[in-house]
Amino acid sequence: RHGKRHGKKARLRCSKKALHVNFKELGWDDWIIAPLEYEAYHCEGVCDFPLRSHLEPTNHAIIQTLMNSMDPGSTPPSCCVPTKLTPISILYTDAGNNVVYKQYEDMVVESCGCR
Amino acid sequence: RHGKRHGKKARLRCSKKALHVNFKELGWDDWIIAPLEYEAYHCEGVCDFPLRSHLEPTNHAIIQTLMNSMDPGSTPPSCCVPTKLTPISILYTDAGNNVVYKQYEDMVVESCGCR
Amino acid sequence: QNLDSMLHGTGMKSDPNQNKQEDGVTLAPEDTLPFLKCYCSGHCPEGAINNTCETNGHCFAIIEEDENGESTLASGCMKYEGSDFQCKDSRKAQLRRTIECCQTDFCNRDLQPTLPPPSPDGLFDGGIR
Repeated sequence: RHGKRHGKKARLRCSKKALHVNFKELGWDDWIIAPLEYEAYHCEGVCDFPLRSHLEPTNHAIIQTLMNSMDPGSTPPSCCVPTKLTPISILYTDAGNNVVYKQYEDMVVESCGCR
Repeated sequence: RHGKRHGKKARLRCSKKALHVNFKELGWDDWIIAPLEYEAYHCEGVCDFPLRSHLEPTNHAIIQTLMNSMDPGSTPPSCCVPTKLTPISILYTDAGNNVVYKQYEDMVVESCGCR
Repeated sequence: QNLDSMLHGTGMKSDPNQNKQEDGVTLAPEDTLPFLKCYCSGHCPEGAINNTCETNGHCFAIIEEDENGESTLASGCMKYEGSDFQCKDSRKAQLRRTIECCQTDFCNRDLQPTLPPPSPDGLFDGGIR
């Protein structure tokens, strides 16, 4: 049967992980009204051969991964980074003390990949 | 005077570095006719605060970098990866022994950034 | 035989994998939507159901040996773009491994790649099929 042993690497491979952002802890509650926290997620894990299709590797990432597996010392592996991001909207007071509601692009990780 | 000490970090910051790919060394000269080698470059170096504009950081990368500087143990830094790539064309023999000239997208790093 | 006669049509052989849509537009394979179902183990995409993934490229199975000499069998989906390189792999990889690719639904479920023999100088001559 398949997959005699998936090996510990399965847990370490590039994937989306939690990253809870608290604007109050960042000390931004003096200008951000809402939300004061949100889930941003982040990408973490190894990008090893072969790069699966859901990691949307570029040709360069595939070549770099192959070069890394030939000589890890000379070439770093490709890196696990966000490949799709979505915005959130934030209510804040601007420098002129106006209340502004603005959409900030690329604030939440939708999916991760190897680049 | 500014920048009394540029500090060793300047050398380690996210930037484009050489990556010479030799298809013969990869063992691909049995199917690739030309070119047998090319310069692919790769991206390497730290993504630290503040992320400079030429590194084209997303809002998420900026937030992640701030979270990392608050607690490096809980959040990894953003990663130095290719942000612009260009293609190369390769002449090769396919499985049916036909000679094919095909453009492979995203093979050469044009610029690097933090994501 | 000069180069021109070897290269078909417009000086280059059109890619055999190209897909023609109903409206006659030919889609480059890297742009087609996932159509192939594969068995995945070891690292399935988030939300994968019944160890199944989908791709516009190939299914694969790979056996690889880690630094401690333990071998792992895994399988999954590989994107069309770059599959030339990943399915051919490199015989000079430091760790022993063999990858096999195929292109029909769940064709990788019963693939059983075998590790290449270790080469005398410790750098093995990897096998690709």
